Amino acid sequence: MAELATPYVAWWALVPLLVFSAGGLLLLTVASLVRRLPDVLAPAWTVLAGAVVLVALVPMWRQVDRYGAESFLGGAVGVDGSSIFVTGVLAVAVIATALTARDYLAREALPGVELYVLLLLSASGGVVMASANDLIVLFLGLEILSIAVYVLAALHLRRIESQEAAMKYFLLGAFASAFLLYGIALVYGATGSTNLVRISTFLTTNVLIDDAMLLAGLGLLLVGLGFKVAAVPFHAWTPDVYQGSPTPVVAWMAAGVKAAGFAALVRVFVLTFGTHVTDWRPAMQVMAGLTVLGGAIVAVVQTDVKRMLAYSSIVHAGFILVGVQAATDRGTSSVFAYLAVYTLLAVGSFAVITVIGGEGDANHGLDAYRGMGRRRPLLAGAFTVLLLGQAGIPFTGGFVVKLGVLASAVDNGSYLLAAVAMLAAAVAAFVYLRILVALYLEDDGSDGDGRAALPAAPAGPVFVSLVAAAGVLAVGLVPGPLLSLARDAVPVLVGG
Amino acid sequence: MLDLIWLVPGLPLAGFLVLTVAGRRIGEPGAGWLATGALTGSFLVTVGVHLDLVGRAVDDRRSVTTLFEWVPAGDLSVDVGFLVDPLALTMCLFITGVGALIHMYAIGYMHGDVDFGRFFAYMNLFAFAMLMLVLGDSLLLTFLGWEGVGACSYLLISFWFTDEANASAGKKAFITNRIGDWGFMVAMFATFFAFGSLDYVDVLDAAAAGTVAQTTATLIAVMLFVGAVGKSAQFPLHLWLPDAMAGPTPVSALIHAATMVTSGVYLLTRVNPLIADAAGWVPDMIAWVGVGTALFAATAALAQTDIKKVLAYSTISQLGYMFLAVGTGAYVAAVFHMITHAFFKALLFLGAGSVIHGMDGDQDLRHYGGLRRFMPVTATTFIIGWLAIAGVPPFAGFWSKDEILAFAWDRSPALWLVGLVTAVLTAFYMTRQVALTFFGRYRYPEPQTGGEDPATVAARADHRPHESPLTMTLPLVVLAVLAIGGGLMQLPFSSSTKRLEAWLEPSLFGNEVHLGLGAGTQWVLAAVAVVGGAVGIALALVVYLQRRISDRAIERPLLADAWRFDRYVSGFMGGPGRRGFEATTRFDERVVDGAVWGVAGIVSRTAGVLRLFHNGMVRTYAAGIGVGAVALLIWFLTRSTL
Amino acid sequence: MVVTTGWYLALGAVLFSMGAVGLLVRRNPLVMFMCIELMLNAVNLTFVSLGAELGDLGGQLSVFFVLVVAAAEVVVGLAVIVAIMRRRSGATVDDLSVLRG
Amino acid sequence: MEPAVFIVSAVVVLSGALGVLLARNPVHAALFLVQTLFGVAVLFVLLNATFLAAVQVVVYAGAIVILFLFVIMLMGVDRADDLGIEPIAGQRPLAVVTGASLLGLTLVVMLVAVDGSTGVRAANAALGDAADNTRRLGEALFTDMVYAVELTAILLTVAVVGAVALARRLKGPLQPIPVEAVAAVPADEGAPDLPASQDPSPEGRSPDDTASGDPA
Amino acid sequence: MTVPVTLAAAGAVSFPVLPALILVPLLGALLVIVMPRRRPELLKLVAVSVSVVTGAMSVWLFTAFDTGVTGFQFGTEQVWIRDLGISWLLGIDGISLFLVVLTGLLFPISLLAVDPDHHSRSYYAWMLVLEAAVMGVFCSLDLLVFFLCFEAVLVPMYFLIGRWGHGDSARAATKFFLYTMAGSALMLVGILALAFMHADAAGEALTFDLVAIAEAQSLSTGAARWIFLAFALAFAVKVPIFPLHTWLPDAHTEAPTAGSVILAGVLLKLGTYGFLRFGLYLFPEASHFFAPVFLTLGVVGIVYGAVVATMQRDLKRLVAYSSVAHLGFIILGTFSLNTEGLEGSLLQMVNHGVSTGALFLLVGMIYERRHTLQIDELGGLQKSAPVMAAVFTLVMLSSIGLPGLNGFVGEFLILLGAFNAHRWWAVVAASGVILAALYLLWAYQRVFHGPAHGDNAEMPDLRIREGLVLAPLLALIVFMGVYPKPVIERMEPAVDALVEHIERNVDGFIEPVSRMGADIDPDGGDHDSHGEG
Repeated sequence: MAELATPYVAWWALVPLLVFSAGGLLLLTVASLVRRLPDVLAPAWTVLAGAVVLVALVPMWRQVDRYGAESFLGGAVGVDGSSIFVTGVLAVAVIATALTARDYLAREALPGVELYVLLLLSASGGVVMASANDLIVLFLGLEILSIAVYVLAALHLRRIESQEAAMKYFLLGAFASAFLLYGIALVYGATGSTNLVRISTFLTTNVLIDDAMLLAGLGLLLVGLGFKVAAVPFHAWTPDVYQGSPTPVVAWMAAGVKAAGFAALVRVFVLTFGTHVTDWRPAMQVMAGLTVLGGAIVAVVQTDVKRMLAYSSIVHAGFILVGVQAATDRGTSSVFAYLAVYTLLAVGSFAVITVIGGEGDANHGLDAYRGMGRRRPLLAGAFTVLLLGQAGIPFTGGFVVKLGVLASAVDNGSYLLAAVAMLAAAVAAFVYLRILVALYLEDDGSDGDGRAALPAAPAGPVFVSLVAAAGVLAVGLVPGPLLSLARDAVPVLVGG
Repeated sequence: MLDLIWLVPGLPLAGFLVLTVAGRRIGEPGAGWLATGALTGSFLVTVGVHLDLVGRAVDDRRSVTTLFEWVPAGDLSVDVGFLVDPLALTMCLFITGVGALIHMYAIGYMHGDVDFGRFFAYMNLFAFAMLMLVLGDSLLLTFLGWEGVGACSYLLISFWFTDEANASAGKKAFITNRIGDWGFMVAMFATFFAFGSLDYVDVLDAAAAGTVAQTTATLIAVMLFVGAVGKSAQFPLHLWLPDAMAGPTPVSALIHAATMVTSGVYLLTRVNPLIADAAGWVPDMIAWVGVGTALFAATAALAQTDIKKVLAYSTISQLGYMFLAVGTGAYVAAVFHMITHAFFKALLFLGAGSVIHGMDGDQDLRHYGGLRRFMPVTATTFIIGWLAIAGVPPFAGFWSKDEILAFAWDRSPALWLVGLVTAVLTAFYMTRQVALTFFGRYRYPEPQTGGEDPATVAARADHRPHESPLTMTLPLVVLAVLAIGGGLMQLPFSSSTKRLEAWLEPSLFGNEVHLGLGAGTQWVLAAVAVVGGAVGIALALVVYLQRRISDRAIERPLLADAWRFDRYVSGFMGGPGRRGFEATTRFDERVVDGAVWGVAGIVSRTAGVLRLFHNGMVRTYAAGIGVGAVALLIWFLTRSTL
Repeated sequence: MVVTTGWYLALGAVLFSMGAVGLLVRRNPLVMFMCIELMLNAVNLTFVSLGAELGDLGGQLSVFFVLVVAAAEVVVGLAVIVAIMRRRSGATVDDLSVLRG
Repeated sequence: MEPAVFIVSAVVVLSGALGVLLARNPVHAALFLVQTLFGVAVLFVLLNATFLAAVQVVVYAGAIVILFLFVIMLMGVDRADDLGIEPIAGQRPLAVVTGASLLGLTLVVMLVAVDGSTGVRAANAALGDAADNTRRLGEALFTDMVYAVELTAILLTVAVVGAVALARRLKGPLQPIPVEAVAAVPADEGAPDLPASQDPSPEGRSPDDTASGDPA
Repeated sequence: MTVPVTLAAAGAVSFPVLPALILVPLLGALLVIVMPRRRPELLKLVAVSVSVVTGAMSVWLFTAFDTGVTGFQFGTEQVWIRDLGISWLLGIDGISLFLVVLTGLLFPISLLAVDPDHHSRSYYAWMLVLEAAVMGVFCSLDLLVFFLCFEAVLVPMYFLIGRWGHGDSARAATKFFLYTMAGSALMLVGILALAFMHADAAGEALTFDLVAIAEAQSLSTGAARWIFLAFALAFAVKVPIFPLHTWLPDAHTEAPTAGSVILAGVLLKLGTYGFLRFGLYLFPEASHFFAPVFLTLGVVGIVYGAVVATMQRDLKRLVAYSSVAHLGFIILGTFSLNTEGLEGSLLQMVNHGVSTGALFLLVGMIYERRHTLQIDELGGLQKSAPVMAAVFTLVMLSSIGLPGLNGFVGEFLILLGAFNAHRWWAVVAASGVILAALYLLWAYQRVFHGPAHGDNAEMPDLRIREGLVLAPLLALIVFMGVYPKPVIERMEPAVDALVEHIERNVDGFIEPVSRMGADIDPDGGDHDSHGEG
């Protein structure tokens, strides 16, 4: 019986994945063995894991910078600038979420370390997606990520809304994955492989007489991935799930899941099926247009801030799609830059919402924000910066990245889409203004000094929101570094 | 001496500045004397310059003094500079002279007014603007003065602002003038377009050289005429002048009789080469508008009961004569009548002011009567003014009016006839005024038409009319003298006696028409005019002293209402005009702004529809995914090679 | 007559569509979930038959993982359903629509 | 004899699927599901995927469906649900149309397209006969596919942790079930308007509502 | 890439004055934010002194400006986003100089004039941020930096209107923000398209350098026209041009006094300046092609604004609509595309800033005293406040365009230029001067004339401090009316250069100028079109 030839493994490239997954499992075991675990340990541990990953990314980045991208494990994994960049984004999101979550769990009296465990594990799933070179692997990563997030959504066991959100997310997610899988199957049938490298080489070397199966597969893939990034018309779950889920988890959904999803989208469509860009670009353009408009318009009539930001996250997804459909290096790098900044915006905003939500995580109406500018100047200031950033006001990171995607769209001549996106942005601005109005302009100094009615402001979320706001401003004022990082993060496919 | 010309407008300006800064502190009567002094000073300077100019050769009598560059933009370069020539100087002379007298008069008239200082500040500012108007060396500078005098007249008419009527009158004057100014501006644009300059020297010389096309010249001339019509209160822009009587009487005398209203005539005289180059119908139009206005205003004057209103309409009428003169090319006659008119009309206004002053502000002719016993000086001087305007030889008015009529006959007998009728009417209504005011019974204590409560009647009973102080009577006397002897400057007998004509010649580029009538015809015309005047006077005496004929026969309400023209116009303004404005405003609120909210509404309505999809039902969302999947499949299959 | 791969693929397509329809029409979360299982099976069938045609093992390998994923999904999905049913037993998915707008 | 087997098992599969769709009682639905799964397993055998056939029976029919049944029993949701009513207007027609067009499109791909696949042959590993199918699978899984296999480990861990986390019972009070849940009428928040006049959102409850969520 | 920035002798100082113009207010704002809580009275001191320093620098620019030089002076460059070729490229010429000076003057004045009634810290901070942003707009020669500042202006203005305004200020602020943002949405796309097309055509790296792009003129006519429209929409909303003006009255009415002053004095100029600097310079052909449209809209705005202003019941709304009319003049002059018209527009921008600024200050003072601006609640104020009435009269006359005051020179030049280019438009527009007199005099009569009742009777007159605040504006009103030469001669080279640029790049177009002995053909429409001259 012959010795099995185990494939080559570039362990240095697996560090993030290992840190996240092992970190999660370790935390789980420790928590289940040691009783009365100090509740600071779990978040600290999670933050530590995120930090370790960030540190580990530096040498990886250098490596890739010097020797180029690498693929291994039988061509199942490929590390390149993009996977490292996205991993970094995920790590940041993990840290922020953990920081926000600690005080949240304490306030909501939700014991247990599962949140952190699942957070770390889903992060590992995201890492897998970002570095997947094989559709099956990509699908596995996506499922790891999603299944963990389904549970996270349900984790506020005291709120029926939380479970409802989980249920919706889960049913629809499974539905969408079925389409995704069917798509994978068709692509497999059309190309004879699920490996991205082989697929693209196959497509570049052969011209299909009959590409119906391939294109149908593409369409179904687009359904599955479009669902993950909440693109219209696959977006409907987003508002409900965001509104129902525990707020720190929402931060992770908005930041982490989107990042991973778009990384996958770019890997599959821009890289692997770049040969068929003329086929899928129009579809994606329509999707992008519908997404920005749909998100912005429906957001206008919302009165629940958490829901508003859910719709705004849809708008942002649309903007990122604008960058994806360009299918150029400029477009891709703009996508990654956007993901980075949007992560800051999301974790910051939802940290603020975590605070304002109050005990029971239910107090998200606009009037919960009335007069916040006077009662909570610091937090309100941070929130203002974040909202202006989401609106894409100059000198915030939001503007810089919007500029990036628009530039890429204009560069490949899709002026109409760019115009639509800008108009949608103008519509969406109304939503953010509405919140600002509540913060500052509707201050009927009714509640005396107001501190009475005020939920306590825990350190974690405040810290996160402040740092995020600072980051957004920093990127807005000095965008150079981020943009050059994103430029080097353009993904490449290399065979193993 | 010539280079001191800047002092002429400079002194009043200085006076204005001093008075605005320190008017209240100087107080009464210092402020008045200061203002009068300023104007007297510039009068003396003018005289000096005049002598200087007289000393020069005829072709050397036009000179430009530039102070600084005002508006240098692109090809346009306008300086602040003074064009000194006979015409300008003539204007300056009577503006400063009469002006000084009226200032002095005002010291007495405005006695005790809280805003004494402000009044004289305005008066000086007006004098400054008026002098800029006549001395300016370019159309633009003239326009500066032009608008300046308009603004001052606005300020002075609404001087007693607490009374709404005065305020409205001032506003009306300014806006009506603005309509004329619009013409002036368009004329300037056309001038600049055609000549590349606005300086009189360039423009007029070029025009006199005939380099300008007729259409252009016509446009410019017509537009300038529009401006002149506005400023000189010719039909149909005359509406503001009767209301303008709301201002203090010295203002009426200075601005609305002697100087400002004549600036239209000045302007047309100034640009005579352009009129000469313009199409032939332009002078005719000017003449007919003039004579028409003259007749129209004269008829209106017949039935006015306000002593100042009578004079106002008579002013409009006399200005009509001047336009008639300009239209017939008799620029000299126009200027001549302008000057004499300045003398006797100022005299009449000041006299009227003196009467009003003596009657505690009552301006109704019907309340007067037999006043000559109480205010002899006023009465005497007023009578002189009356004779002058009525065209009785040898008073100043006779000569100027007669000359104009002669030119009118020369152009067309029709013009002459209308002018003659106007002359008769003039004689009539002036006589009426004099008779009602100074002769007949002293009616003041009697109850007046439209019975009023006895108390007020009794209150009037012990009122004693009184003569005005010296500061007021002295100007009257001086003006009376001028009204008598003013004719000497231009006597028709021989070219040597036509001093004014000879003097103005350099400013007229030989565009002055020369009368083609024999001496005989002239004598006949003069005789007819005198007879006409006599008839008018006689009729009036019959009606108002001997009461043989009821004045009802003449004083028709229609005339008192000036043919209801004003009523119609304001009716239109207050009715359709205002409604139109309001409609526009509603349009702005409903349609223009409504569209904006409409967009917002559309967005939110769309949102209302779209949100129906977000109904919280998983299966709806799943359906969305399914539909999306189908759509994508369709698209991709259409792209495939099937 | 010979059974070509097309037959299998067609069968898979039918099964997939039926699953999709089922998810849209049934209101019991468990049954909806079963419909998803139907769709996954359709996918599996497709994978295997395509693999068979290609003479390639990849199809079967993929199915292997799909099975695992299906199992994991079932575990979590049922856990979520249990968590909800505990508080609102017998609720259909349509009853779970607090979050909307 | 292949066609016969195919047709029979196809009928089994489809009828089972139909049963899942139409069975009013979830227990019956589960059993119909089992039927379908068996049918698929048979087809696997036809396609020489013997190992998968076995796994299909063991894992699917054996484990998964049993899990379903457990839950049904546990929750006592075995009461028949009424297929007569459809709360969402137009959902069924929409479902049918969607399903039909989905079917049509996929069939177009599967049949009208040149029969079957276009890909390269035996890209991953040659497909042996039924005999060594299992060995080949094992080899492939633990060489080329080892990464994916490891990932399944994580995946299953996640599933377990999630199940445990959701199964835990909390001390302290739960939050009340919002009223909207009971009477599920789509409450329409007021028409959109400028911030000047806000309408209170359903989430903006007065503190005493949420107070019940306080930990003791 | 380097710009042809001629460092004029005076301008060639080592001190980077233009960046300072932007940074000083910004740092001032930071300083205000971090100032200790205990000494609130220091806030105003700091804010005012910072703005005064900025104003002093701008005035120094005015004096140091080299009249003889066309092109940009005091240029500096600082790369910002290398990937997109965006850099902080600052420089001013005769066109931007005066707007910079105007900004520098108006901010200290409006800071001195009014104190916020609450939250003074953030008030001053926002004002200074606003000043920085505006300075950025007027100084930047990089399209994207310009757009950045152009948009950034919205935020501080939004808060100024919303937080310190009266009445339904939140609504007005939101309307202002969204309206202008929606307007400029397409401009960003236009800028990007322009830059990319230029880069492709010129085969250079991507750049947003205004001068480089404008001088290259590498776009196809059609593309240029479309992009011009994208720009024009943004500017038209900002100006505002009829019918995009309805945000203005609301914003003005609800805004605090200082807000109104800045809004009218500076912010509206962003649009007109944009047309001059970007519209005409980047797209000469398109500007010439669309000129009739904008001339018509300008004329409509003149008449329409005046008519609507006449009927307003609120003094501030009235002034706001008068702005619509005045800016119509500016548009008219801009698109007459000749030296007189352009210089007139520039002059009018400054004049409108000064006059309307002063007008709003006065209105604000009336509001402070009477707490109403409803015209029919006011009346006879001249009795109780003669000095204020006198000042108001002066400002009003300047706004009416009385010769000898600043308003006239600009208006006259505009109409002169417009007449040379498009005769009949000018003739109609000239009627605007009648209407201007109508609405302003009528308003004045109703507010200041007539008998005074109630509170109107004992309204306090102008205080010394207020007088001092107004004094510089009044001085400017008179000075620029009597001696505008120093201003005009500084803008002349830049304007001439612009006109030549247009002549160079629009074939068949010759600057419509007056010509000796030219004939006004009776039927003649606009004789400019392909300047048969």
